[in-house]
Amino acid sequence: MRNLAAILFTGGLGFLLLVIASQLDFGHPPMVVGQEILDVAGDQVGAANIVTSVLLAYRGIDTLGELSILFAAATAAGLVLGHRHGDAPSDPEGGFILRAGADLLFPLLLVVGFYIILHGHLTPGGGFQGGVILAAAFFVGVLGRPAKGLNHDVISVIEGLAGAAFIGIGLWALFLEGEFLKPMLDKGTLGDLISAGTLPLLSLALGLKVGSELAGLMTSLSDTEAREP
Amino acid sequence: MIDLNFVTVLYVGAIGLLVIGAVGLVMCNNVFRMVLALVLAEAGVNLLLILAGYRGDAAAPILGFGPEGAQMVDPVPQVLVLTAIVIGVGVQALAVAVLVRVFHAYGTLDMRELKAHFEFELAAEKTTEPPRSTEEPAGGRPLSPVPPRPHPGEARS
Amino acid sequence: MGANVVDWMALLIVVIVLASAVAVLTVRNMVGAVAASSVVSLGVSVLFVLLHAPDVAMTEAAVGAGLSGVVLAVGLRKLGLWRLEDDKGTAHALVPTSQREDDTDA
Amino acid sequence: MTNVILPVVLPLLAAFLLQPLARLSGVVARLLGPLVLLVGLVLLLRLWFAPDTEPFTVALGGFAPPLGIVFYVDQLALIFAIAVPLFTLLFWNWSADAYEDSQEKARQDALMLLLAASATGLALSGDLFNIYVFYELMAVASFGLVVLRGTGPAQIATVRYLLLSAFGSVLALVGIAILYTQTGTLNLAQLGQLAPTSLHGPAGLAAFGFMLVGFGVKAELFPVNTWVPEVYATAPARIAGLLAGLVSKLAVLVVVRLLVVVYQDTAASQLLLVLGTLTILFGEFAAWRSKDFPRMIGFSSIGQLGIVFIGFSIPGPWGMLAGLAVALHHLLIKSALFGLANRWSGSLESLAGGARSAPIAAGLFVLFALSLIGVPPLPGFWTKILVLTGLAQEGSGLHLMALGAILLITAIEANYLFRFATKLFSTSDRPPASHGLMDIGAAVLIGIALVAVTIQIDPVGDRLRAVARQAADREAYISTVFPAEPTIAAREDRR
Repeated sequence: MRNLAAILFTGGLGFLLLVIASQLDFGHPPMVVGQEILDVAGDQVGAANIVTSVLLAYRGIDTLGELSILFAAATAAGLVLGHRHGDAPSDPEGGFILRAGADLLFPLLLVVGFYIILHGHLTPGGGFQGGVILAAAFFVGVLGRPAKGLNHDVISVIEGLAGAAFIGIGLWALFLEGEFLKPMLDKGTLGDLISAGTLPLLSLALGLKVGSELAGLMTSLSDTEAREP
Repeated sequence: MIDLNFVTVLYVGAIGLLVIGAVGLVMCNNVFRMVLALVLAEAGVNLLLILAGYRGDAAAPILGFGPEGAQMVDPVPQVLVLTAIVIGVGVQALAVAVLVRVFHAYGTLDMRELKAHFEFELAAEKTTEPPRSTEEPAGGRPLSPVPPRPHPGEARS
Repeated sequence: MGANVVDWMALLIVVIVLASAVAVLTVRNMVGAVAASSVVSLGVSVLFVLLHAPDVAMTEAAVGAGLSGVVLAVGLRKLGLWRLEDDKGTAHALVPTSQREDDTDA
Repeated sequence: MTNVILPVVLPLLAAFLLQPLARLSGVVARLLGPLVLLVGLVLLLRLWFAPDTEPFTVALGGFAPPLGIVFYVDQLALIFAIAVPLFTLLFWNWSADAYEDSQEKARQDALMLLLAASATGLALSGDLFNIYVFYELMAVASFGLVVLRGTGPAQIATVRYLLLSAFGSVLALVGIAILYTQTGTLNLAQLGQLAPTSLHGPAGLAAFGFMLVGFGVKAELFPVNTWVPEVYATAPARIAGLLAGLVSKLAVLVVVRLLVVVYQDTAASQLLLVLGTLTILFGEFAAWRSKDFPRMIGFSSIGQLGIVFIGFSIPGPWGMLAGLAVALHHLLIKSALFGLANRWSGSLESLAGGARSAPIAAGLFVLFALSLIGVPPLPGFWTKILVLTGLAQEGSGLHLMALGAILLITAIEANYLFRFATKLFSTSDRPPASHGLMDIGAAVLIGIALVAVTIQIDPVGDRLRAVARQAADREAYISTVFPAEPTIAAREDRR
């Protein structure tokens, strides 16, 4: 009975979506806002990567909200998982290959992560992608040596300060220019590393925030006592 | 040669993912699999959003990459999807964290069993005495003080 | 419009993605299901490249296929389901019976 | 005027900094949250009492409206934005010693601040995807707060709530994707401009349906409200109060904005009307059957939100006024009732004789119950009359059916509320525990506010009428965001 209702529901959903699909004109979007942004973004923001322009300038508050969502998820997960009991056994130490690999990968991932963050306004990539790689760099270390773990104090300080820096740049613009998160500083020449005003700074704050958030999330998840089969 | 329409193929893929995700969410009883189904549905809707900004003859929205003066695809849906992906993984991680705790407490991931545990513990919490077994059970499962045995035959789609 | 390489590639990936999506729901082994969901994310990220969305493709590959796979895998490990073998097709075989008894009563 | 961003951003800033700060000084960390909320409250109140009540917009980042995100500040948005810090402060966890761990407390406070920031943003935002982001933030923060007690049932309820909510978000995103494919914009005002040409087909309506179901999860709309009783029975009572009172109203506000600005046609409001009618029937019958106090008022809250939806589905300023009045009334009453539920979390049976041990609480309960049912001098009476007359004026079959449903559930409501009241005042050898000062404080404050509104019903009604007239004016919304020449001329003509 329940399965029948479920089949009816999902069948109806699929049918509805297909009917709507036949009405829509995919492949020829109206491009109302999009075209306008494509036309003016280069001059207004000065970043070669228009996606980054939209992400950090035109829709900056969305990005802030999204950072907050990650933060809320990490905070809630911290509350749920709580503290690890002191006597609980931690995961076994990784083998030699894992440990050596982690040591080798750590600087490499760190460099790649920061490269992607700092070139976010020029090439594909940016704060999120780089931040995920930074988180991976630290998490690989945790995988290699679970007993050592990550210092939660340091992570929470970094995540707090990075988030505060993002808002701080926004408030700075609010008090100087009268608008929250308005792009400031010299736009430079399109395509240079130091260009697009405050965008690289925002990107850096974003990357650090995302990285520390995800690293904290994953370590607190892997810190909880395992239920061994 | 078969006439393949690129956009239609992708559209069918997006709808397919959405519907498969919805099927999983509605019909799976294993909570962990429901989380996986959620991942599928999210991937589907992300694809749908990107398709909303796609046009066939255009390039990626990065200045100075494509030929001069070339048309570019709509950047706005791409930003929306970037946002949606990160939101999705945050929610997913939180879900896994709560699941780990639930599993530690009850030793099961079956939604029906969890629901039965829920009703039973809540009734025990509200009144000092456990509910009488003559009381009509919710969902056809007798509310016995002993938590119900795991149901034989994991119901799958 | 005649079909070219990109079109066939898109078709192939969509088929792979949908097949893995079905696998996510039907594979009995949870590790397999998580792996299949990573395949879905990876396939979708390739589709994003074909749709001229390199930023999104990078994010989907890093977050969807990488990070979310790791989160789910760590979760599985904590749930004690991090096992590859399939037990005789009984439904709750992924949780050993000896454990189930004492834990449900707790 | 651009300071209106501060009530959104400052709580976020404080939330980010709370955990590092708690390591340095527990006292500062404890005071930071309330302080920040207070600053936001003062800023918003100054706007509310400003002599100029014309709506205005704030273009975030200084990008002109269709490109960037705008905040649209009118009286309706201000009412709800003011309610956010007010009620968050009312339900703030003031107890200092309950948590030995300052980090735990900092985490809790951070989640409350995130909830407040997102709710304020939701009230002010004029951009569809921005609304979605704030809605998700509100959802994730509420997951963390619901699971706070850490009991097994709370965790199970959270998992179910989370899965339903996330699926709703996916559906809302499908709706947004369809809208974007049709119009190419996310700005609500521009969507409103383009709606008559590109959104009046079945696809546009389907998009509304998806978004209604998606945002309806928090608004306790009929098919997606199964989480309500489970969560309210297991979450801390103050969190349940916030969810039932404040959070649900902000989700309703999103739907109302969509309805007024983008979907001002009959099909969308009829969909809302039907779902609202189903919602009240489902909620009140379940409330009648429920056996413990939190679940009873949880289900009753579903029923009340059904009336809110019915009110807003009546077109024009009248419907806006009716919906707004019911929503504000419910915001007050339900918050207060959950304040009482903090000590009355047991089954209805175990609360017999509650009037002896907690006479003030019992008296307040009777006051709120009378207003909820709609007994004449109390505000609840006027809100119900507004909805009923609005429905009677519309007069179509569906409207009359909704009218009948409201009359029916009023009887049911009276039945179960009085059944509980008589139980409270009966004698029992084992009366429940009395309320603490903090528990009852919020309820007492709201009770005083309710009596004040009863006495001052005329000025309050006039102000609400002005707010509703402003909020129902779609042309004004569009011309405020896009002050183009012809629309301004049209506005002058209308005056």
